[in-house]
Amino acid sequence: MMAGTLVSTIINGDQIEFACRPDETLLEVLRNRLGLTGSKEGCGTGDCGACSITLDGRLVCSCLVLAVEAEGRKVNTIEGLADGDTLHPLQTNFINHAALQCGVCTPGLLIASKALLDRNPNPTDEEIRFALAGNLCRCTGYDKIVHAVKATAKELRKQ
Amino acid sequence: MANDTKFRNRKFKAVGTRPPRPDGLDKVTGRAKYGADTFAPGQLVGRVLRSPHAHAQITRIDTSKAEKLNGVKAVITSKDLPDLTDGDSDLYDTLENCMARDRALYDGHAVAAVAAIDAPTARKALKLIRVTYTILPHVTDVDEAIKPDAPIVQPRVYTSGVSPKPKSPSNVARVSEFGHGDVEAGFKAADIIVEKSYKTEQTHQGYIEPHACLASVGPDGHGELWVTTQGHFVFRNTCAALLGMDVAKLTVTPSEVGGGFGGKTHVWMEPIALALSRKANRPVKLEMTRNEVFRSTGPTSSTSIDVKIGVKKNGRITAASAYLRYHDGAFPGIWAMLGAMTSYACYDLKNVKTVGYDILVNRPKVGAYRAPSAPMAAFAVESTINEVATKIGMDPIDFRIKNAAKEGTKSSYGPTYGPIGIGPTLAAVKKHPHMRAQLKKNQGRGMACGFWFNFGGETCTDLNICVDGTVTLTVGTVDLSGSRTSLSLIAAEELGIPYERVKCNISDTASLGHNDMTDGSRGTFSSGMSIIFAARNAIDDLCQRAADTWGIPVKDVVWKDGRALAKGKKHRKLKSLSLDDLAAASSNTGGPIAGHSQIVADGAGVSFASHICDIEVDPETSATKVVRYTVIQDAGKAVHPDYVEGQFQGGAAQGIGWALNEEYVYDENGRLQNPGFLDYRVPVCSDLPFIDTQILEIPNPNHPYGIRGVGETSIVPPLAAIGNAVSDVAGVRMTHVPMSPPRIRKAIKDKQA
Amino acid sequence: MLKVCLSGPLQAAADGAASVSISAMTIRELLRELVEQYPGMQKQLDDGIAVSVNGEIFRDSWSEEIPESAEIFLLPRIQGG
Amino acid sequence: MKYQTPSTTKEAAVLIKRERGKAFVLAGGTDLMVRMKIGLIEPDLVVDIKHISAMQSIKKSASGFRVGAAVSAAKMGENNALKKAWPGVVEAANLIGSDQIQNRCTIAGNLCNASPAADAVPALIAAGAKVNIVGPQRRRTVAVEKVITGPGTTSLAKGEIVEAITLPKRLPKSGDAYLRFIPRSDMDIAVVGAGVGLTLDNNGVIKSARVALGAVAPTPLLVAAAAKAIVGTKLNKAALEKLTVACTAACDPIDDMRGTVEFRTEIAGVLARRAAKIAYKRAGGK
Repeated sequence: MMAGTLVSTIINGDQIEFACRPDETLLEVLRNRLGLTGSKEGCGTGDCGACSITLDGRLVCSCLVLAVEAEGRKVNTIEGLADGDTLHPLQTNFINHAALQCGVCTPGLLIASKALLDRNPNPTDEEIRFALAGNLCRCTGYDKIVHAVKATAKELRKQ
Repeated sequence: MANDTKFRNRKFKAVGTRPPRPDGLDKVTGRAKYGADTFAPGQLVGRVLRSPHAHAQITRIDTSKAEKLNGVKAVITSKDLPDLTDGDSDLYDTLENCMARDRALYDGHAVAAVAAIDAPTARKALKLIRVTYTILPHVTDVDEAIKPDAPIVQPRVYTSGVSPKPKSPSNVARVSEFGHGDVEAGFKAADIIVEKSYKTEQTHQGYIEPHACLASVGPDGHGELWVTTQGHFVFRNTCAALLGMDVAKLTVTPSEVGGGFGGKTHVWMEPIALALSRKANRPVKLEMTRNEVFRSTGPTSSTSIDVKIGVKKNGRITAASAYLRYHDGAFPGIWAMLGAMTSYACYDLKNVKTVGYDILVNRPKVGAYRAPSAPMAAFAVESTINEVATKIGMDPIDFRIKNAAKEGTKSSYGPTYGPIGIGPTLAAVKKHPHMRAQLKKNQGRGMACGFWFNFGGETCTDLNICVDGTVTLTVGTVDLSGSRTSLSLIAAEELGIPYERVKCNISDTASLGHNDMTDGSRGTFSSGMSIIFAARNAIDDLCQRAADTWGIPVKDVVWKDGRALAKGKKHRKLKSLSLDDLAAASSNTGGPIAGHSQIVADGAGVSFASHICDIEVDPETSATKVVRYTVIQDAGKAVHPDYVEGQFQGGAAQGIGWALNEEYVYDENGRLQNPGFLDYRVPVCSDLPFIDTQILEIPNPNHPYGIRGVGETSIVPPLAAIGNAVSDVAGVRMTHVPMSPPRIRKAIKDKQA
Repeated sequence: MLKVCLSGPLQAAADGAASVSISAMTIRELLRELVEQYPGMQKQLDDGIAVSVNGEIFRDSWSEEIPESAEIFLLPRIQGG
Repeated sequence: MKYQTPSTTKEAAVLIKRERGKAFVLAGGTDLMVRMKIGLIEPDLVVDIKHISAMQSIKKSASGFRVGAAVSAAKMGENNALKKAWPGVVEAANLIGSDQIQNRCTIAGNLCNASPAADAVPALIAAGAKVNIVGPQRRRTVAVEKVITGPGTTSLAKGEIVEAITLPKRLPKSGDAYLRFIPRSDMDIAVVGAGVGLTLDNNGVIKSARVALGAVAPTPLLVAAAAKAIVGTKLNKAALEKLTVACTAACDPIDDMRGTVEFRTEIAGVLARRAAKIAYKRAGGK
């Protein structure tokens, strides 16, 4: 058996320590050791974006990050998107614009959308579409998702 | 009144509005639990060993080393899944597909499985299993498989649907002929005949959530299965039969489903998880990797189709035929039959003949994919329709309108149509601004029609009224894309209460009678009908209690806008009783108030759609870009228009992917070359334009609210709509799907040469 | 007597006949009678069958009464996605 | 599997050299982790180079740019000076995968993964980029086109690690560009890639040029004949025609699920032409 490693990290603002094998991905640890199953494995190869999280504020596929790489870093997942009992405007708009059907890609799309709006508060339709190109959705044809992101951007710019 | 299915026009209050979905919050916060999102105490990790060969005799499987590895709790092969199918050939096919017996029949066919304490141990154990194969000749191409020297995929399969019964096995599993009239005479009467052949490649549903389940079976014969499925009752029945369990002792709970599109209507690996759990006497979690999803679940057929249409110069079709070869994978199916049934369903034809050939090849067992088999047939027919219209100098839409099926038309697959929507969708296409928009340089436009049957089926529903007057629905059809919302709207409508007062729950198999799967676009149609009946059932009870409370005969009580009213002047002093009033008093008026319904929801209305597509093709590279897309479809009645639009858009997007880039690629050894989302190219966000939708509502006469299914038809027209658009701009008829840039390039060059 | 049309795949089981004449009040009676006349039809029924009565398709409601002079069409059972 | 985070390149090189089993360098992990996931490799040692300070940054100097091996493609896209000097290289780096991949992947990793279809590599070759390699004993510098020796193989010896990739100082009146063909709009591996770098004289005549192609041979190609075809011209029609012929002649592709020999060969010419036009315009040519 491989030796376990102790990793100290901040997940959704909370100081968390976990032990894992060095070959485990961050996605595996989030899901199987920490109970944060909001991030999904759709492919395991970085092609679908269902496992999207941010690492020190940068959008990544958690299936392509070793859990041990999270040592000393800030991890943000879907479970931390809402502020207490207040949903993030993206979350509200995804519901109100019917931007989800089966919902399995939704956590990744929300994280990717937030990463986009954090760096570009006024994206064009094309910028939204390319920023979300790493997140596959098979139900919606993306139409209502792009509308929800646009509506959120507008809302956030007013604040 | 209670179980009256007849459509009655009414003014809807809840139905047709767009409230937020009840499962929305869970899904935007990551709380919703899908197939892989649950855990059991002491759970093991399951993994499956799969054949790397397209066709091979399994001469020996040595599991002894794997069994001895520390941490391994169970290893199974087909010996652990004995044949209990008792002559049921479909069930035997399912069994053999779950785990290869004497032969591996395709690349990815399961041959053994392990359960271990963790994933690394399970992986290691798989490597310790020694399988001795004798490689057999294989065939993966649908046209190659019917050549006389092709290797026989299933020696037990003799062609069915032909007379007399054949004497030797064949890769043609089934021949299915449909039609009426005299096509030969019809072709003789034609002024112009167009004949063309088409090919389409195999595609996958491409749901983002891989198959996953958590199985727990004990030596007492009781078991539980948590699974991502479109039909937990059917999964229960199938798994219980394969494992020799009592149906009642296996409780199947459906998880949230991360996309199905037909692919989660079939049992693939759940019996393996149950068998591993039974052997280990521990819960076993089994998740497929994306690679396994592509190699070992149920993609579509690849097809090869010959179409012939004869027409008078005045634009009337005199005869039409289609010969459709669809591959079934390694087990017999009905996929070519469905292609043969749907191919000419949009048209009013005097003489029509379609013949489907279901063909076995060494590929995974074909599964249902959204309006299964219809898109490929529509591609062939709708492309030819355009060719015919062009030949006689008629506008393709006018040509379709002239030949469209209508109420009273004898359909190409047999029955006579009631009121249908093909004519209205075509009229809407003609009027749509999309058709008048100016095309830019290097752009072309195409349109096409599509048909799907829709169906209903067995449905069982409970409706319970809580003490505060709120209502719970217990439903047995899995919610794939928002049906909890539409079903809550229907209950609110029928009871006359606000949508927010209704909560819809999907039950496990222990809590309700049998329900068929959520497939065939039946979820909202069937459970909707069942809920209406359950609500009427509850309303009868509510009226009775109001009558008892007032001390008047129940015939004097009516239910209106969520309240019991006493009819007539003599009762005018009686204050109406709301649902809340009656619920609060229920403990003293007879106890709990509930409604129940167990029905076979028949009479699902057929569905038609017409799509318009603009595409840009790079003149130097043949790169394609869909620049505008419009879906026009008959919904019967749109219960929640947002999610009806969502179905239209999602189906169109899948069809666009199928048309342009998605395909299974096998090498000469019969191994799948692209079992991943990198090279199996589903559309990404930047590939698509906004998809415009227009909902038509031609009520289904056989549903109280006029509802038809809406889930599937939208995937039928895109292949042909895009084919017609590409052909428009490239100046060459595209006959091979996907129309990838290399194929378009080659078609253009071949024409130039 | 009802004229019952058989779709292509079911014709083989009825010795190639495109339609058969049957006297029946309900779908159940119709199917029972059909198997009596053509025992080969049993396998088709086991595989699944749908009955279209005047264009309306019934998969499982076999108690449905058949109106006089109705158009009856027997189809193989279909699958959906 | 062991996981190490050395703080110097030398230390990393020694770790790898000493490992008896299979050792791999982890930078962005976007290729390595995929190969681990699908079971192609089972490392005994993974050396994470993201803690090595010499690899972390993009440095501008008199002689050009030095891009550390652990710098993500996204960071390259955020560096305005680099983008201005070598737009083709940055565009190529920014074409690799999604935003999620961009935040992890590196051009050094793209190079060392040694795929014939690597997007960054033809652009780097066209730019005349060099690779700083550190071994347990010595350092060396080689041209980018000397690194990949075949699909998945490089000229790096065991223990040798890429520390940085350097781009020369941008000469006046120069421009570079990279284009690739993919079937979708994003997220695909290049079916064909073409990078062009060129410098003009005062009259707008191409003084020197480098043309590189990807995914049309077992390794990315530096096509000298293609450069020759446009040097001394103002990229007129005849020059573009010659460029096309030279690129087509250089192609030695395979038929696979991403494209056919015929298609790749034709598209290589088209993309080289288009990339040359962009580079020419960027250099100030009219």
